[in-house]
Amino acid sequence: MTFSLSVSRIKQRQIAKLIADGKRLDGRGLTDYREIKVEKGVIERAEGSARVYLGRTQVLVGVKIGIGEPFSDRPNEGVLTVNSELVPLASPEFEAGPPGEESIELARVVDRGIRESGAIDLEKLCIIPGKKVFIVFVDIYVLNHDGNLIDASAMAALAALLNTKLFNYEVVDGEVKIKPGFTKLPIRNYPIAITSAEIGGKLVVDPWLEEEEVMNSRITLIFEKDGRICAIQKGGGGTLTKDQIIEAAHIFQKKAEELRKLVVES
Amino acid sequence: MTFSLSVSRIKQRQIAKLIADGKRLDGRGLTDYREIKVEKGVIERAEGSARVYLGRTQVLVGVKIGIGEPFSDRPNEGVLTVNSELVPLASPEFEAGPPGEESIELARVVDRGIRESGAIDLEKLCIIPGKKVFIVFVDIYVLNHDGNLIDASAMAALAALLNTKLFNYEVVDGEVKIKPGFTKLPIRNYPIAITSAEIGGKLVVDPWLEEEEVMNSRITLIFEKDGRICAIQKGGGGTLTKDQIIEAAHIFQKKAEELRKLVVES
Amino acid sequence: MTFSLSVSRIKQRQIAKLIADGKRLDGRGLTDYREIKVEKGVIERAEGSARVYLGRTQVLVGVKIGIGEPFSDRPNEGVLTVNSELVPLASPEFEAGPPGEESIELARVVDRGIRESGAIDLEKLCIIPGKKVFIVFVDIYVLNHDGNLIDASAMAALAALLNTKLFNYEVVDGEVKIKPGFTKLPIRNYPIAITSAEIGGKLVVDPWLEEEEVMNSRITLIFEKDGRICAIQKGGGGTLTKDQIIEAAHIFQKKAEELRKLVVES
Amino acid sequence: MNQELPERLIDESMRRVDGRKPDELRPIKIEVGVLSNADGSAYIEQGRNKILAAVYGPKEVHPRHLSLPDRALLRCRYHMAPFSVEERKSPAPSRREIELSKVIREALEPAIFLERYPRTAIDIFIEILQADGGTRCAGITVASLALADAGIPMRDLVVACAAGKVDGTIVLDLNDVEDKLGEADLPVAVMPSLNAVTLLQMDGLLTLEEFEQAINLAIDGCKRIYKLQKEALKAKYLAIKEEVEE
Amino acid sequence: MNQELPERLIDESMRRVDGRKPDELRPIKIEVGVLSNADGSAYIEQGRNKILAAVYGPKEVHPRHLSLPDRALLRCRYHMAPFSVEERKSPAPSRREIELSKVIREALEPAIFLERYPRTAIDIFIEILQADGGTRCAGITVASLALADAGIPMRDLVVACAAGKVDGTIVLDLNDVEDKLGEADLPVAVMPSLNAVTLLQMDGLLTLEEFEQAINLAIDGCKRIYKLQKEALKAKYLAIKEEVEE
Amino acid sequence: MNQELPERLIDESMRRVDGRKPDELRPIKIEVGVLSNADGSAYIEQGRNKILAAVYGPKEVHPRHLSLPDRALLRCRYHMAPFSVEERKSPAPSRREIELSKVIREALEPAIFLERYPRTAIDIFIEILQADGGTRCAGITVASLALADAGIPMRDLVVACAAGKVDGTIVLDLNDVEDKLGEADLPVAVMPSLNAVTLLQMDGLLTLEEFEQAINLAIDGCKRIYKLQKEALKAKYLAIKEEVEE
Repeated sequence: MTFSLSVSRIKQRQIAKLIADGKRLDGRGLTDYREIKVEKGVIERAEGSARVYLGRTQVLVGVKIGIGEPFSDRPNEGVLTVNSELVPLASPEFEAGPPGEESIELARVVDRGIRESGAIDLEKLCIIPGKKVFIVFVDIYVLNHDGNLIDASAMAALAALLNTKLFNYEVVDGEVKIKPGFTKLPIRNYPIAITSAEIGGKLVVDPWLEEEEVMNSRITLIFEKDGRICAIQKGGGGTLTKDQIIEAAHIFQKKAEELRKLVVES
Repeated sequence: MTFSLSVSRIKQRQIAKLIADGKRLDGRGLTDYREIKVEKGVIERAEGSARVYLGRTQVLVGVKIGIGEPFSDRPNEGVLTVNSELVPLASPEFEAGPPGEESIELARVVDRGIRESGAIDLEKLCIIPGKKVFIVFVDIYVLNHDGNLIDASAMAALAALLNTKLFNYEVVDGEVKIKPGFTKLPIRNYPIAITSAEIGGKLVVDPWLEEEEVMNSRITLIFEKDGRICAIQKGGGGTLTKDQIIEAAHIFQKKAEELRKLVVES
Repeated sequence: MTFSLSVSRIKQRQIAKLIADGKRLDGRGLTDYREIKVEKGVIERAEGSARVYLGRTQVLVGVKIGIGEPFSDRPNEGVLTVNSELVPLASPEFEAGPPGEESIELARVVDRGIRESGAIDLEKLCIIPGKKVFIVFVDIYVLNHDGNLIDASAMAALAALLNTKLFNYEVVDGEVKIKPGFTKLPIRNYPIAITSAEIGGKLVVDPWLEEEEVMNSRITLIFEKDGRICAIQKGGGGTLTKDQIIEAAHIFQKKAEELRKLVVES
Repeated sequence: MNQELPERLIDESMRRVDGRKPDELRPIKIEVGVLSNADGSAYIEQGRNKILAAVYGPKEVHPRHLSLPDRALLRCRYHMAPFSVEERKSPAPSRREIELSKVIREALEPAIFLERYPRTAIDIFIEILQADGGTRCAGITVASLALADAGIPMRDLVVACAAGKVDGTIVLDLNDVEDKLGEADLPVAVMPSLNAVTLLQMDGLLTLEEFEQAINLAIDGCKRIYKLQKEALKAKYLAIKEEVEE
Repeated sequence: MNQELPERLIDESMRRVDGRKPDELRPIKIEVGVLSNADGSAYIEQGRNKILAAVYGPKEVHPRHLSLPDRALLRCRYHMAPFSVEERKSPAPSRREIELSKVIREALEPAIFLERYPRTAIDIFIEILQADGGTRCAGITVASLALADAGIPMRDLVVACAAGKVDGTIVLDLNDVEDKLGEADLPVAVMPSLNAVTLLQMDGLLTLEEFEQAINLAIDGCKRIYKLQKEALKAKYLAIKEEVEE
Repeated sequence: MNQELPERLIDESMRRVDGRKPDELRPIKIEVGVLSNADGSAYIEQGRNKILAAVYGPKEVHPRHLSLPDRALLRCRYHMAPFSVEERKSPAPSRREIELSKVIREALEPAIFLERYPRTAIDIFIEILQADGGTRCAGITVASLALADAGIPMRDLVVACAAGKVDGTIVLDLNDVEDKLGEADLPVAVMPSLNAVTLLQMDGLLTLEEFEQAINLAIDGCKRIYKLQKEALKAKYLAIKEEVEE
């Protein structure tokens, strides 16, 4: 333990020193993403699905469609539910059991990006106002954790939603009957999350696990298709300056544009 | 640890010795209460609320009104639900998490006092028999624990109920519609709990924390407005004699009368 | 601890040695059951009940009948629910709390025997198709654990079901009304579980606790009334050969016939 | 599913719904030493109540940090079988079961010489197999015998019985219907030879005079059950003696 | 049960639903040292928010294996009373409460010299007694005072305030209705004297220009509340001084 | 949401719903070493089943008191993704998942030289990403490869396959529809080179003759899959060899 601690301190200094020079341990520039691969439709039994590889980070998102009751204050809208499971298969740090704060934060940040950008036209998911609506279950399943779960999960969620089909149905005597065939889930926006780690006063985009282990804090901005910010989340017990944040916002906005193309066209 | 144990033993002997002489560490007589302050209506968003200070003990009770189904064996009655939370802010002994036996006992004793005295006219809370009734949620929130939580909570619960308003409503096609304005929750009795600690063979009324730490057992009697007992709870792993209990009952009955006046008129 | 471990190893060798010679520590032959006693109707307030003694193992099963909704894929059938509680009163090994894997396995194996043999005519438990059906709660309550809980529980469950009464009812305006009197729960098959432990290459029927502690693995076959297998469960981290299993199946089939008579006629 | 409820709980000749007089106990059957695994055990039937109690200990404490330096840790679990009541009860402990576990533990604690077994635990398990009113009292009565059967040294047996008020009359040992429809229920536990009350609870409405009458009647009931406890213990030891001498 | 919701959130004279100007804070009342058991405590009212914070520590860590060799373990629990919101909230922590507990802890952590108390724990409890929008920010503001009251050495007080967008206008310190019906909410926490942002979140839609405007407004709000924090601390110490000198 | 169910499961030319002959396996695709964090991992597709397995260990045991003095503690978690089945599955482990975790652990245990790693733990995680009948068998097959990939010494690979009865015919490797509508399902796991059965379960109705026929067919299926397991392992080592030699 002592040994691994000091190794980590040496690596920490090494990582910070490199970053101070504008370099990274894996050879990337400070604003470079790792290689991104997006595969849609990998789980045929789910109504929608996608797997995203962000370097060695691997996230699978499955979308299931159910029918249930709307929230009482939104009787004409379908329901979006985002969950995440950090299954212990994905990392020696993850444990079985009810979701911890990290898992809940991940799901809620991805949820906010989808919800606040209006990505799903929830009003089109109303079946019988106040009684029956479609429920969209977005389940984030992390398969291998090598850092930056938020961006990978947000991409996988968007890709899975773009790939989601909705049952045809008719309402007979107040009961919903499923009919053959499908339509597409009505998607009207494409939120993309961009995350940086703050290390030694510099922001590095798309941190991998070793960078996350030494970062002071983390900042995520989610951009909708017109370049507006739709969600922000700072994480970690460090600080940022207002100027850092505002500068980052401009850089991230462009980055999001690139990633969005990749996800939508995959 | 050893140190604090022996301190506690010395204090224990000191407390018991004083009590044997009819005195208490904080200067009170054996049947004296600490200073009591009752504030009603402290949480405006709740339908009812009150804060009670019993010396340094501080309990907040909030009452929320909901609409739900009656119990199947009481189709014409509203539902009373009493919960208590011993939030860790209130004492180094309290822990976050589902309620422990102490918290459950507290809630159930306060519940019994309200229920058995018929304090709330539950039949007036029926909206549609067998289908819809008002649910009265009484939530006991302990903010600072300096002993005798039962009496403080029972007083705060009664004060909050006296301060509770009920929505106006009408039933249209079997659906409940809320209308503007409020009525008062129908209260018809005023249960008051009186608790003593048994220390060295004597009963001391309204024990504070240091007395509770050294007591052998605890006895609570709840009296309704006409002086009848409506609930009793002995606590702690010690014993009492029948004569002690019967004598206490007469003393407590008078004490309850004093406290009732204070709570109702506050 | 060390002491008890070595005792257990000595006993283990002794048990295995005896079994190699076709003998057992308690004097039984390898395919003998301990003394079996079946008492039906021991809990009058339950709709059905039975207590089974298998040597010193003691299992009580209570059956309660409720009314609820059918599963959506079986709208015309009643619902069978089997639960088991290994209450800490029954063994120093059992702990209070939600059921562990051993308890869940026990309940699910007993459940499969009843379900797969079609023991209960579930279609006769439908009240209003798709809306209301009878729910049969079979609760296995282990009172003393001296080995072979599966066979004892399966017998007690069958005996309790044979002893179960169903309310008379009528449907008035879509509501179920209970009428006076009872009918019998429609039972049409009699599943019997036979379990052996594999110790030192030999199978011994009806293992008691000390045998279970030293066994390599365990095999249970459940037979329905016509001698067909309706469920199998191998347990424990050891192995069996195919020939052992097939030979056992023939021996167990006859054994099941004997036990069935005992349970049905008790 | 629904019991039929009677209109009157006491008839003109002062007989209760089950035919008893106001100060009459229900029939009681007690057996000591009924389970082979537990260190001590006992079984009671009181009216239609059927209750089993077992004691394990003194034994090691897990987890360790719960152990007490100067006495044994006493734990108690009062638990109802799902089939013990009219509507099936979920196996998860209810708030009522948690409260009763606490007050029963506190009712038994004063009887046990816990200081003789520091750093150990004594576990008491009470299983209500069938419930018919007064289960906490019968549970205390039977658990106290399981403690004795386990050889745990005690100051006295603890014995419990309720009194209450039904149709205006103070009665002893309420059954389920009397408990539900009556005006008050007052469960009491005592150590009879020490004149010490170890449990006292009350629900309902009683004047001070009625309360005094009820507590006296309850304690009188306790003393009668105390005799049955001692007989049951004797019967167990006679049986053992016979076994040994055979 | 249902609040009546206004049609417009800002009227023609640029007044908000509660009469405030866009850059105006709600009335704030702060008191330090309000609970006798906690090592430090504070209370805040901001609009209709009523929030209590308490700090226990530095203290021993239970369970032991959670303790850190080189610094104190900081724990934080943001919790809402069941009666604090329109519909009664279940006491079990919601996903929202778990997330807020995390971000609040991370917002306070940079201010505390945790490395001075290795192998100990510092617990922060924030109880929302009444909620009216902006509880996480007011919770940070008041928890920071409870830390100071507990004598925990800090680099600076942490203070938080939200800005947001309502009816197209960037406004300060959103209340419940503005939060629910508005276009964006941007909570920010800072250590003013260190020019350091410790919490930043956002929901809604903002262009980069609006974002810059909002973050500036939020930080300006923080600085105004920072003065009130310091006054409240001073008031506490004056009170103590008077007590001592009496 | 509702699958359309076929009327007949085997047609007049003895073809099954997916066109297979009675003794034909579904198409199988296996890959070893697919995750970078786990000590060993493997992936299998069998019909529409998609299953990932990972192994961590031998490693320290937490909590400590669970460790065994004479061998490694083997733990196994069989878990279904919420989206793996027709109706979304709640993430909390179901009773079925808990039972399957137990029998799968017991099926793998006899293969591992656990006594070589006292006081350590070996964790096996099986994630069902898509389920199509026979997941426990495919899970055992793939977990056994993940163990090999982690370098855990084993007596033999464990391989599993079900046989069953469908429309009166004994068939191999049932898919979801056959499992639901068929007359019996008999999952079997073996260590082929040791002639040892490590898992055996059955649901349904089989005469002794049918049972014997089915177990023989299942073991025959196991042996065919065993070859695919070994090929997949070889492919992995060839890939590594190539990598090293590059």
